[in-house]
Amino acid sequence: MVSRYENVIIETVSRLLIPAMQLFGLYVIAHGHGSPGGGFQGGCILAASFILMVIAYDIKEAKSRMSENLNTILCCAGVFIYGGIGLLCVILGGNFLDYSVLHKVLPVDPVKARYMGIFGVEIGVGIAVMAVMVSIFLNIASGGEHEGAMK
Amino acid sequence: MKFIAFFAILITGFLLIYATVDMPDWGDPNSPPNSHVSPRFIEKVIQETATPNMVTAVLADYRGYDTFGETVVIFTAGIICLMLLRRGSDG
Amino acid sequence: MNEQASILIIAIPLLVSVLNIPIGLLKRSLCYPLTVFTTLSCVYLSFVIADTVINTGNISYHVGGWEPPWGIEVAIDHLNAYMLVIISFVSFVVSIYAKNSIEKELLPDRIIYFYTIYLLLVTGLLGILVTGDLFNLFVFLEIASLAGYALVAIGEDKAPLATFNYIIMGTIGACFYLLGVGYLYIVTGTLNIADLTRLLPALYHSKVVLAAFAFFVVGVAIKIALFPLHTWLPDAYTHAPSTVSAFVAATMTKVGAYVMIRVMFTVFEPNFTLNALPTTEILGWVASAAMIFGCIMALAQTDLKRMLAYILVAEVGYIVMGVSVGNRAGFTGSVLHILNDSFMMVSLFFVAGAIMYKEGHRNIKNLSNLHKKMPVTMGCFIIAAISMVGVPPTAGFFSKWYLIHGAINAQKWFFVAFLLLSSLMVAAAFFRIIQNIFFQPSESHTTHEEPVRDEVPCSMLLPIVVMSISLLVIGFFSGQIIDSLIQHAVPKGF
Amino acid sequence: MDTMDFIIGKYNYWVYIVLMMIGFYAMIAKNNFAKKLVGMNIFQTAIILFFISTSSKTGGATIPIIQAGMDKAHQYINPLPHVLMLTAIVVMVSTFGVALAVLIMIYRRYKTLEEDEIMAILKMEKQI
Repeated sequence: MVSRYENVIIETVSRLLIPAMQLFGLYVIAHGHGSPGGGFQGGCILAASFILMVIAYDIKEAKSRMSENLNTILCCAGVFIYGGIGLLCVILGGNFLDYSVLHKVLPVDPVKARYMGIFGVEIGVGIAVMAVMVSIFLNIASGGEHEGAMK
Repeated sequence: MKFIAFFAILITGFLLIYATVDMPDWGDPNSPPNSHVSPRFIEKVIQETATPNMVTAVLADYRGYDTFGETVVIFTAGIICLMLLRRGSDG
Repeated sequence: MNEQASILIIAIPLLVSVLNIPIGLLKRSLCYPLTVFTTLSCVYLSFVIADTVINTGNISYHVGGWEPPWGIEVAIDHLNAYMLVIISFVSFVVSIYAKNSIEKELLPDRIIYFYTIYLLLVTGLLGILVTGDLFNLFVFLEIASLAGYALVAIGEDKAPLATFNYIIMGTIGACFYLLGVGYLYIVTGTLNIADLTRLLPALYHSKVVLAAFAFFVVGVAIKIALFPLHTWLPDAYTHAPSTVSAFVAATMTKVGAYVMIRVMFTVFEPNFTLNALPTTEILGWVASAAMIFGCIMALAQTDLKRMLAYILVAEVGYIVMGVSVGNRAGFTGSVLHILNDSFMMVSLFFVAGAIMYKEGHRNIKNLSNLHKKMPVTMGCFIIAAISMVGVPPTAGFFSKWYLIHGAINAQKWFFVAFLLLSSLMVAAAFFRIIQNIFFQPSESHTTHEEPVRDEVPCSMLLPIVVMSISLLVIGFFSGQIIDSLIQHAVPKGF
Repeated sequence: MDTMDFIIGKYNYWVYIVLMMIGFYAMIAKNNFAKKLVGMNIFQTAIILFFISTSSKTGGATIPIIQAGMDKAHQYINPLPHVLMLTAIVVMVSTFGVALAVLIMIYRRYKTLEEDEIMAILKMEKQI
């Protein structure tokens, strides 16, 4: 169980760190094309910022920022973005996950459409990984008690 | 139990070492993994996907179906943790 | 549409399972019809695929538009198409059955997640079947395994403990499989099954390939619970919810057997598997041991589901036996037995679930007079039981006939003897139950009253009836099934 | 001298074999369920090491990100095993998460994670 410790240093440092971590997580997702990074890595960093919040404050505080249902919906949304892009490719007349057909809806040529497609699925992966990591952590750390019953 | 475990490990370890004899050396640039499928990923990645990071390109495009499966795996794990650990309102 | 069917059969259940959660959070009662319609659409798509394969030949679908050794290929031939029809049909029937059974056995909070994970399990199994890439197969194997662990874990009191053993054994199996993939990758540089078939014959002398073969077979043997590695199965399948037991028993081991056939006869050549290695001897004897051991243990059980689980161990022995004798009749019997066994297992576990639903227990000794209370269910049970024994008009007879024929053709007289002996023991196990139901006087207090007719709800009764009638139908049409699908799936060189 | 070359040339394999056997032993023989899980993690990590080590190339190959003016296959290490192992890592994390959840369920029920203690509890319950 995670319980609350009043500690000015930890709270201040994490208050400063969390936005920076989240910004870095977004950068890692968005810049996965040109440098080491991508959806999984960025999603894990984003999740780490939430976990830091839980450790520095407590689960209640973290939950007030992101409720459990929202988190579950985000898990689904991430996978759905990935699968939706795949199905969109099928609807546009290509094979499953063949991003080059996306040039029919995006103002770019087929090769660049692949670039955009990769970016789209990385966002989906990032959302899914972040939400799932947070969800697994919260469930295991709190023993799965219902919302409001956590300490 | 300990004895069976030790025996199983001996067999597996022996099999692994036996197989290692025919494996390519560490870092051999001409080994099959480095010469059969992967060169295309390196040489054509820019012209085919406009993405300089080959790992991202292979992950999300050439083998995007794998990554799709992988996202589903982690989604499954998240849902499973939710289902198994949530105590019912009566528990 | 037709050419996209092979990917839609994965994408549709998957996306619906994802949508299931938001929909379920809004209105819980929508989950069940959604699941049934999804599995029904899978049945439709699997028939479309089977039709395409029979009429126009093998399907090769390039996911992402990349040609095979670089991209991932979805490759479907007769064997895949046949398995797809089985798995999607079973999943459809089980999803109808699920409603009342799980509402009785599960906490209400878990029902939404149950349907989600059930669909993910279906997706994983179908994904294993359609893929033409060894690593992709591993990914879908893990989806199916994770979903299977979770569904077993929500069962009875002892289920989590059984699940933990299942997880440890299953992970060892999956890791051995992954190691096999890695070994093939390091000597060939490719992961595509068709490409491996082309490249491997030049490398059969390599020790790496031998080790890879060993790891594949051992890893898959853990997944299908072949005899000395079966220890996780009886516990896990006994304590799972009845719906889950029915589905998992009917499909997981069969899909594992499919992977084994794929690896032994498509990735490697039959010539290598059977002639260069002592596969026939080792696997054949292991399978014989599995048949005898499974039946002996089944005779010793008093818990109906546990007995069925041990019979499943024996049935896995039959399938592996047919594969290992290495001739046309044996292989045909094996593949036909995959179909028969999954249908028989579903009906028997359905009946066990129905008894659980009405009686609240499943002890074999306290089943007396059940034929008066649940006549239809018991009739279906008898059909499934005689099919399991292998009595002529039912489906079980034909696959056993082919298996014995294969063993005779291979001149393995011991295997023939073991096949017959284990059939006798299965018969003994089932007649013990039938005797308890029909002829044992009830020793409870209500001896004088006639028991009232009290069948399970329609949504449970219908699947039971459908499955047992289909056992007779399969028996009737097994010649046609062999002609149109199985005989094309027999590898070249048999 | 040949033996020395053989051992040094394939040292990556020796490392992963040793790691894998440690993990495998812990998975089968340890009495504590949490230790079994740790063994499982070591086992899977060993396989990941094996895959990653197949991607290396000697002779100045660099990380798999295209840099200006370099477009030959021998100038970059092989990206495919990295991709496969990203997938395998996620699979491993998922399995670990599920196994932990099951462990928590077991702990709630029996208040211990030692296999022999749980067996003793089960035996006692059977007698009652």
